[in-house]
Amino acid sequence: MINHHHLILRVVTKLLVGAIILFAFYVQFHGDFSPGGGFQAGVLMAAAFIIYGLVFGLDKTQEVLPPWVVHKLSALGVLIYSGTGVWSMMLGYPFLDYGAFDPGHPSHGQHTGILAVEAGVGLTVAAVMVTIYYGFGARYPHISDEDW
Amino acid sequence: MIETLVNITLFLMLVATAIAISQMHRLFAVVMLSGVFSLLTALLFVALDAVDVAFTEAAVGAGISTVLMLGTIALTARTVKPSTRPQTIPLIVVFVTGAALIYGTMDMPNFGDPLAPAQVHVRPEYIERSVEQIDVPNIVTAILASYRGFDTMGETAVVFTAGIGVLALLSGLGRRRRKAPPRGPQEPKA
Amino acid sequence: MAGDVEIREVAMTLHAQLPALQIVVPFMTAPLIVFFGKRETAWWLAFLSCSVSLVISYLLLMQVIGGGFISYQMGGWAPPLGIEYRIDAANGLILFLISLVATITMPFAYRSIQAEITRSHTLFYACLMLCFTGLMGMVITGDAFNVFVFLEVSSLSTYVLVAMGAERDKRALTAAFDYLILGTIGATFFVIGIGFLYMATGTLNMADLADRIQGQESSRTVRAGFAFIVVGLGLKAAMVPLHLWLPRAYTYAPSAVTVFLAATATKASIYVMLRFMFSVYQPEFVFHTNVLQILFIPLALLAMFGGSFVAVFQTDMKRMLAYSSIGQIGYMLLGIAMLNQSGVSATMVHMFNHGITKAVLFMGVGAFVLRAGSSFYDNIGGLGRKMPVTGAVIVIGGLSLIGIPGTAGFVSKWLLVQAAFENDMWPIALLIVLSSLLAVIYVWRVFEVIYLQAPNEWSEASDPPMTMLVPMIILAVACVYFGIFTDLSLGAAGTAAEALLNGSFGMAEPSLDTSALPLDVPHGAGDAGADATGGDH
Amino acid sequence: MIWDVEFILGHMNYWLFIVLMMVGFYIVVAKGNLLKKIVGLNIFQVAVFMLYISVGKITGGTAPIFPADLTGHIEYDPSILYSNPLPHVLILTAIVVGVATTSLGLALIVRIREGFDSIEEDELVEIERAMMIADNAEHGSSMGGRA
Repeated sequence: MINHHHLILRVVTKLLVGAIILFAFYVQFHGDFSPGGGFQAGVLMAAAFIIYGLVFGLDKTQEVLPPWVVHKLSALGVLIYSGTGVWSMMLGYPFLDYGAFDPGHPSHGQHTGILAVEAGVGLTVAAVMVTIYYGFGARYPHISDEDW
Repeated sequence: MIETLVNITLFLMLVATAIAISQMHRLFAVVMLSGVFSLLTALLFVALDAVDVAFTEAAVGAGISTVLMLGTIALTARTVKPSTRPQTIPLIVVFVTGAALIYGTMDMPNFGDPLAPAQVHVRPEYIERSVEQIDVPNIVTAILASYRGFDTMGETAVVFTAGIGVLALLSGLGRRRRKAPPRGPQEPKA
Repeated sequence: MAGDVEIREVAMTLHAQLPALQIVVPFMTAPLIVFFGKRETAWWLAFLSCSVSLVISYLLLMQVIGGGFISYQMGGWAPPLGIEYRIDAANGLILFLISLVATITMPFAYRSIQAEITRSHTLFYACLMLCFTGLMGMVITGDAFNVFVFLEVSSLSTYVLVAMGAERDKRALTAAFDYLILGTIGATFFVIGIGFLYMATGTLNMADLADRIQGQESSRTVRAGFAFIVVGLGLKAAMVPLHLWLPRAYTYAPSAVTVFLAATATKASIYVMLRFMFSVYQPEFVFHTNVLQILFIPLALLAMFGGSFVAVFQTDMKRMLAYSSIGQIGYMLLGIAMLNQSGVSATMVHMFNHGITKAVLFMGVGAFVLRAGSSFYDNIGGLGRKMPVTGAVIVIGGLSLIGIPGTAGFVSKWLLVQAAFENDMWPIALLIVLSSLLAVIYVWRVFEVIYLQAPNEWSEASDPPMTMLVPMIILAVACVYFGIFTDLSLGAAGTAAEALLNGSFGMAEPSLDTSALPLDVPHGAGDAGADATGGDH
Repeated sequence: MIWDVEFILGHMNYWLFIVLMMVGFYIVVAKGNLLKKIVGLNIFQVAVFMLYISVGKITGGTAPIFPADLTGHIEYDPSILYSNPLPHVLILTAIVVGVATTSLGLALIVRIREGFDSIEEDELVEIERAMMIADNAEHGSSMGGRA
């Protein structure tokens, strides 16, 4: 029934989803300069998929982004974050010392490190939020739409 | 002065929302009000210079949490049943806790005091050093990702744990399979 | 020659990285398990990383057992700015206990979980690893807020692990939910306490806090902060009026989870509480606050007698052991309330010994559940005869729980009695002995059930498979070993108590103990202010 | 401690947040509906966050972001007063922990509803008491004890 109604909603959603994802990327990579960062970007990214799911249904969303991919991505994010630390350890520096990535110019190394860990945070948060939404969405709703 | 006024106005709205939440019987209204509560909180955070926190609170409290709570209502119940629980013990606990908190505030520095211990000890070092050490305009990002990057790693782990938890409780780890049949619930026939 | 030097340098670096590796290894295991998503791989990864953690924690304990501490600066930032890991004999011992129990629980969990949970085994191991990481993280860190973060990692995964028992009994869900509410309230109280301390001092590093709290003992903010931290951690540690979540969570969680939690979770919280009491707040503060003694001793006694008394009347062995745990936590609090070195060291020893003892007993219960389907007394009647090794292991654990000489439990109770005499509190020493009599009653009931009752005729129970049997035997041997050879536990606990009671080593004079520092912190870590340090690699 | 206007104005904020905290705490401990408990927990935590953030505020201060010129170059300007960024960082972490707890709690509520057909604590306690009595009847009789 969802697919036959709400024409305006569907058109607007299609337009919005792209914009939200774009904004999420902006927040992700502009976090150094303005409010925002991996966590906020992740939430926004997840919001894009959740809106898509709310309007077009869970199955359509899972075709775009299958659950097993999301699960692996959420693990990958944590691995990226801690992997950054391990990498710095392998270069002989303390854990998460980004100075290791550019010993001649520590602040450049810091930029690299921050970019990497923020990417990890963003990936994990987005994937986990989508996972949680899938988890709730896949359950059989107890109340039908009309009840609201 | 105008700031104080803004703070107090926002605060009164927050308290009104919170009390309304405690009294409502329709869960839909409760969830919506909790979204409103988060938005008001975000405004208050902006007034207190915490723009990053405000952004996060708005995205999380008013966004994700509200969606999840709505989903939960759809799967559970829409109204609260009136309770006959005795309220004396909870009230005593709350009053004792509140009294301890008020006691603790008595020796606190004034709000906004630039000479408070929290402003003179570690804060100046973060602000002065981060320019040359990290060279990132947003000091919050610098601390979050570098100085206290390990905390943030723990935070990522917390989020990951929540994801695993919801998976374990509600769906299970997805493999590359299944053309999603409508998964029936183990619904008890009510 | 050159190659020789190089190898030594690499080894040195790895050696210096041990404190970080202690957490990073288990930390990365959880996402790896989810990433690979295979049940067998998951178990192997989990077991491997627990073993590595055990080795690392042993190496660390050996470094600090003689005194002194190791400091590791996360991200290379010097402490008040960055997060510091600080390992001394006290948390070295707890780290060793947690990783020991985790490593031994893993083989046990393999079959036990197969029998009790049908699906999501991969997620189970990921959760267990996260819980393990969280507990280790909150014990090892020297930063007050970092404690909160790792406390939450362990708490959230614990809620999930408890809820996984819902396949056997749906009450696991409500138990997990109640624990979630109470645990979050506790964590929030802890955060309030940290916030108060931050207001009064402007720092989050524990050693720095200790330095800065000195001189403001009368500040009401600092005092209220103390109260909130103790109550918040007390909720997590199941101190008596705040213990309500524990019996149900332990009863309905899967057996392997109960083994792990009972042996480690409350101990980690009690250790953090000890650390805040004696290292962050100086002992003088605590000693002046006699309130602590007036409040803690009755609560501890209430726990000892109340917990044991309720345990006597249980019909479910798992639930009985859960109540007995509440009683045993009372002994640990009593040691703290003695406010002297022998009391604190008795607490440390009891944490270690009781951890091992309870792990043995809960493993025995797990074996019964595997064979009999439940742990109700009427279902496990006579099983001790049908499962001789399990029965013997439970007997050893039970004797250690009572505190019979020759077992680990005796050592810690003996120390506790000594501490009470040192304070001239002989009535309390008497009460400790009296409460042990209650333990005799509930342990005897178990012996009676598993040996003297006639086994069910239909029952074809036999000892569980080797993967479960070997961990039980190892721990049972440890129960006896630590009852006779007390060098490791007593030595570490003595140094630990000394370290705790001397307060922290402080921020101001870290060089004081440099000679005791067994390793150099790698370059780049020494001075957060020096931009150029990175270049000299 | 001086009970003057300055003290009261300077501490007003803290007291206001404490009131809010206690409203949230009251909802957690006194209300029987599980979802309401979670909402109350959120209010309690958010009020604690406000307390932290207000610690970081400096009168006349501004958000802790350095102004950057077009090339992205930044310079430390001592004349600008920045509020304390550390509480912001801590609370960012705490908010994330909060939402993780919330989602886990909600997932548990969904499962509890499926298992017990209720999300009211009173009813759940009743059901569990009945289960406990059944357990005792089944297993306790032989031992003469109670669970």
